[in-house]
Amino acid sequence: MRIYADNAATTQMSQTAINAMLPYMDKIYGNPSSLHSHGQEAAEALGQAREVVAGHLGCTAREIYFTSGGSEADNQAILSGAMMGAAKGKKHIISSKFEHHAVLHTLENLEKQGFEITLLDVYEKGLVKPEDVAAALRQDTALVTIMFANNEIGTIQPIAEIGSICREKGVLFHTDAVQAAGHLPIDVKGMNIDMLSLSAHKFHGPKGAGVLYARKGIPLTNIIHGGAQERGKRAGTENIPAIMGMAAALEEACGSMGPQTAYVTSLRDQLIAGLSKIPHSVVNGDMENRLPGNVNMCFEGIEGESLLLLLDMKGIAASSGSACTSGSLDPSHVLLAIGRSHEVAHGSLRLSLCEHNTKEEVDSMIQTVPQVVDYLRSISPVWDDLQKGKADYVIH
Amino acid sequence: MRIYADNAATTQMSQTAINAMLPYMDKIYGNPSSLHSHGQEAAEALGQAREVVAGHLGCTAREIYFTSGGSEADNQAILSGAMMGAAKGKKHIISSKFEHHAVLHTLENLEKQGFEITLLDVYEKGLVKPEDVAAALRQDTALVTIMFANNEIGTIQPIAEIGSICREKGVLFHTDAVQAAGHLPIDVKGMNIDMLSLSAHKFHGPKGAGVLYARKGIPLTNIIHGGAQERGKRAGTENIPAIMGMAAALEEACGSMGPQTAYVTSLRDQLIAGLSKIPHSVVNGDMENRLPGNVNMCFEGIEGESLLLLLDMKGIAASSGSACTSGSLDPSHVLLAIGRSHEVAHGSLRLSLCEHNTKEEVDSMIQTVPQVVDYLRSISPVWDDLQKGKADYVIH
Amino acid sequence: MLYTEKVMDHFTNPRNVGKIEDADGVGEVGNAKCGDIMRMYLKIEEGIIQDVKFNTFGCGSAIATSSMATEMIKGKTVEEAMTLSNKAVVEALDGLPVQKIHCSVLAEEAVKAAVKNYYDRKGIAYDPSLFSECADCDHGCCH
Amino acid sequence: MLYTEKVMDHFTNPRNVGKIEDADGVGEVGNAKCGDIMRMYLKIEEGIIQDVKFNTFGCGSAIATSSMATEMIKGKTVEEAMTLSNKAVVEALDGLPVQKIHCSVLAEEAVKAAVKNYYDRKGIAYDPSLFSECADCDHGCCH
Ligand SMILES: Cc1ncc(COP(=O)(O)O)c(C=O)c1O
Ligand SMILES: Cc1ncc(COP(=O)(O)O)c(C=O)c1O
Repeated sequence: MRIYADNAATTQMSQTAINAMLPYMDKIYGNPSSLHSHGQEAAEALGQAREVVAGHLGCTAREIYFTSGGSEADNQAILSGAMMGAAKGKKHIISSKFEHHAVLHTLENLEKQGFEITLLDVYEKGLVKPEDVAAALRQDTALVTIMFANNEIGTIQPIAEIGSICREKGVLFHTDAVQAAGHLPIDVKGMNIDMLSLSAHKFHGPKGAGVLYARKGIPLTNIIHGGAQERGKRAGTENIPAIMGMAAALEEACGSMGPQTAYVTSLRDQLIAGLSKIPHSVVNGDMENRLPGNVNMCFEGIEGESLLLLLDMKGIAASSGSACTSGSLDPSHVLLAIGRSHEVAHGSLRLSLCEHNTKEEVDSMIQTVPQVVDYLRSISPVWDDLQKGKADYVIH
Repeated sequence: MRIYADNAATTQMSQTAINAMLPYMDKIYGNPSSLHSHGQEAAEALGQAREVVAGHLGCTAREIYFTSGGSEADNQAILSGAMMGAAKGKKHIISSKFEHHAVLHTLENLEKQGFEITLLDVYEKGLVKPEDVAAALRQDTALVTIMFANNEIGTIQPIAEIGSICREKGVLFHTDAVQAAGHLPIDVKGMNIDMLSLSAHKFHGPKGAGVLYARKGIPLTNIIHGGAQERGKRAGTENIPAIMGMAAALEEACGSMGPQTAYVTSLRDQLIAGLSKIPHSVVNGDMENRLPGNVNMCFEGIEGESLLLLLDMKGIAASSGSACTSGSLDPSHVLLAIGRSHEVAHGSLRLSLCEHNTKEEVDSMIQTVPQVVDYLRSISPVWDDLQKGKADYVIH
Repeated sequence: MLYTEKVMDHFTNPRNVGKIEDADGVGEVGNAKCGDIMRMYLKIEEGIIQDVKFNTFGCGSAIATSSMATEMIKGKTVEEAMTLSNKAVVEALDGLPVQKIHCSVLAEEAVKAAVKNYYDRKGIAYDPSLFSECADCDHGCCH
Repeated sequence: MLYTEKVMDHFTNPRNVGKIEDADGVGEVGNAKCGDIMRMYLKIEEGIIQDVKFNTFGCGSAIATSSMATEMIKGKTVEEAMTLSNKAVVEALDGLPVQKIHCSVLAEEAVKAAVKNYYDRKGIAYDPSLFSECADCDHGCCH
């Protein structure tokens, strides 16, 4: 049995999405900027995809800009918000400590250019407090950017509350909804979201396609200059096949969201219950406001990369916030942000499920993970010290 | 018969490229940043694609950065060159008048930020003179960016000569090779090219994939911040399927370049010879240094968009430098750059061929185009005046 | 599609295309630099437009708007023709892309230019403000 | 693959894993904050490393380098063990990814720390410069 439990990293494309892409590779392959019928057929398809995406976000097609993915959308949204603010002398941006690097690194870059960044606490549960946003707002706040759901610990943020606070104060609000789109209901109007990013490969769509929603009247700043594609805001021949695949995948995901959420949530809860029996383990992130498929736990005394590799050898594809998986020496900034110590953060495991996972797979993981944790603890000097009482458990 | 003669706009994906993509959609779909075997299989494929592309450009795999297309690669190359220069107080950039908008608009944006831009003449033949580059170089020149081959009139620039001039003076040299890659031999080392852009969909590869080659030691500036993909220089989950398709398409194109060039060139020359019989017509761009598939002509007394639409109704997909096709009011900056008047530039037609086009198609176009030109002239007040001697022909 | 079916119909099968050698009024607007020229010929008897023809150099919508405008004024009185608005032409064509609206303006102006020429030839007095000219037309594409 | 076959072999089937209760020398390097701790146990008779065991908390390459290092010093003299370089460990594993080289440094240091402990216990004089310590290890991950 080969179990894929890393759906937060990327997903398998659905057959629906693949079928939606294929005709645009060698049949309707024209450039939508071309006036001839090959081009106009592609342009028409593009328009339909825009309608579909807009429909599922609760906005109009003209508010949808196609990008190459979530990172590009995040970068452009934040840069645009910053430039709009700067034009009015506003150079303060509010975000949170556990955003994705596409947000945090963009903010760091703006910091070098003289912007001031406030990163809000997410507390032990991994939730931004709306009142913290309200308290952090200043006269010179140009933008608030808070993710819809966290990619590591799956916590869902109070987006509607934050949106209404920002709208009331007239401050732009962007949300990185890369982990939310296709998994949670989104309504940009109802939630007072001004800009939103999503990425197709997180909901069984293709890699290389994303969306930036920007409310009518928000002047985007180009990060790619050139042709007049995407109303002049994103140059480059449109990736029609991927865009068609994305629209189809979003349609499919949103169409079956209710039952799938129920199913995946039940798998998640079984898995968490099973793994929680491992002594000195803890779940990361709030259990109430949590993506249906997200399981994230820390196991004391072991390190995540070796856990991950051994699980892989047993056919389980997982992820970890271990430093070793990131190429850096510090463990996940997300786990540190919710107050895990470095020691404990190194021993984390993320299993992210989707509707393709089965009860049998969950049972198998509940069998296998404790074995591997036990083995690694058996060769761990840290665990040895804890067992012998030479050190104190952090996770009880 | 439906004839696609707009291959400079975009191409039909080859079956080879499609086949190379498919497995990465639902079989090897892991995220190459993931440590488990799904991810590592994808990472391995990515590494192989990088080797293939590097092999066909004459560089090493570590000098290849995958982007979402030609526009992004152009933007990043130019921004990187500008930032490197600015760090040393060099804020002068040399380019040409007939670059693609991905280059020209990026330069305009830099101009607003205090860079000085020199756009070299391309003369009647549409060729940059290497001695003009030499003469324009200054102490504070940060970058020279000259396209490998022009997208409208197909003229091939003296890249190796420009490269050696720049290398000698120690000035960075970038070339937009979007129209050249897969169609002309490229050797970045031999040609002294420091940075190069290409786009897969111009050689029967997928849309949404491009390459930025940057010589070892050139520090790229991110335009997309975030994850550590592409050696930290281009964030975002890699578009593996498209990258695999691109590598396969480049391999295929380069593997059959010799015979295909001969074949497509012969079609092109027949088509030009046939259409040149139309009175008061002229070929745009040099006939010697010309992309194998490029036919670009002006016909006096008519306007390009109507020509294009009528050809489309007769099954011929073509392109025009007419203002009306660009959404702007001025006709093609390329045709103006080679000295065509506005009047004449409005009446241009580009037919861009590839190896799928046939002799029969060429014959059919030689039949059809003159009929449509004749018809439009018959209802044109401009042609009426020319015929009656009330105005002078510009094209003799 | 870029254009509506009506536009494509008038573009591919333009009505009233041609010239009238003994026209009573001829008007020409636009310029080749901008890529659009319309020339309109009117045959007028007793204040009624008996015949109308056009020649157009320009894009698909330039040809289509010329064709539609001629249809809309044929058989009408000169005064009625003078009330033809570009908006009416656009509506009759079921719409035009935004960047093509200027073509409909040209069509309206071509009709007016031909009427003006008719008035001038016949020595009929008129209010010159009816034929306000675009000041910028010489050095650019003003529509 | 991230790791060579050799690394994966030593990671999944680590040699000499375990403890030696009556060890003659025990060394521990790294710290949990950084995500790597290696503890090495030596059983030494007449200057020869008769047995060696390790416990490691860390990533795949930390476990593999520990395993390889124990194999490379087992049966050797203490002096030979002291010449074990991280480079030799990396080579024996057919290479490590750049960001993992620090693990091999840890393995080298773990061996040295165990030997130092042996010297200290036995009262054997040594040149302290052989055991230079990383000054930064307290407040960060210095390898
Ligand atoms: C010369 C040239 N440069 C850049 C581009 C931009 O490439 P893309 O549309 O793939 O971003 C094109 C094609 O559109 C081109 O022909
Ligand atoms: C929350 C979040 N934001 C942004 C991204 C970036 O998306 P992409 O890799 O598609 O550019 C990701 C995924 O990698 C994510 O999980």
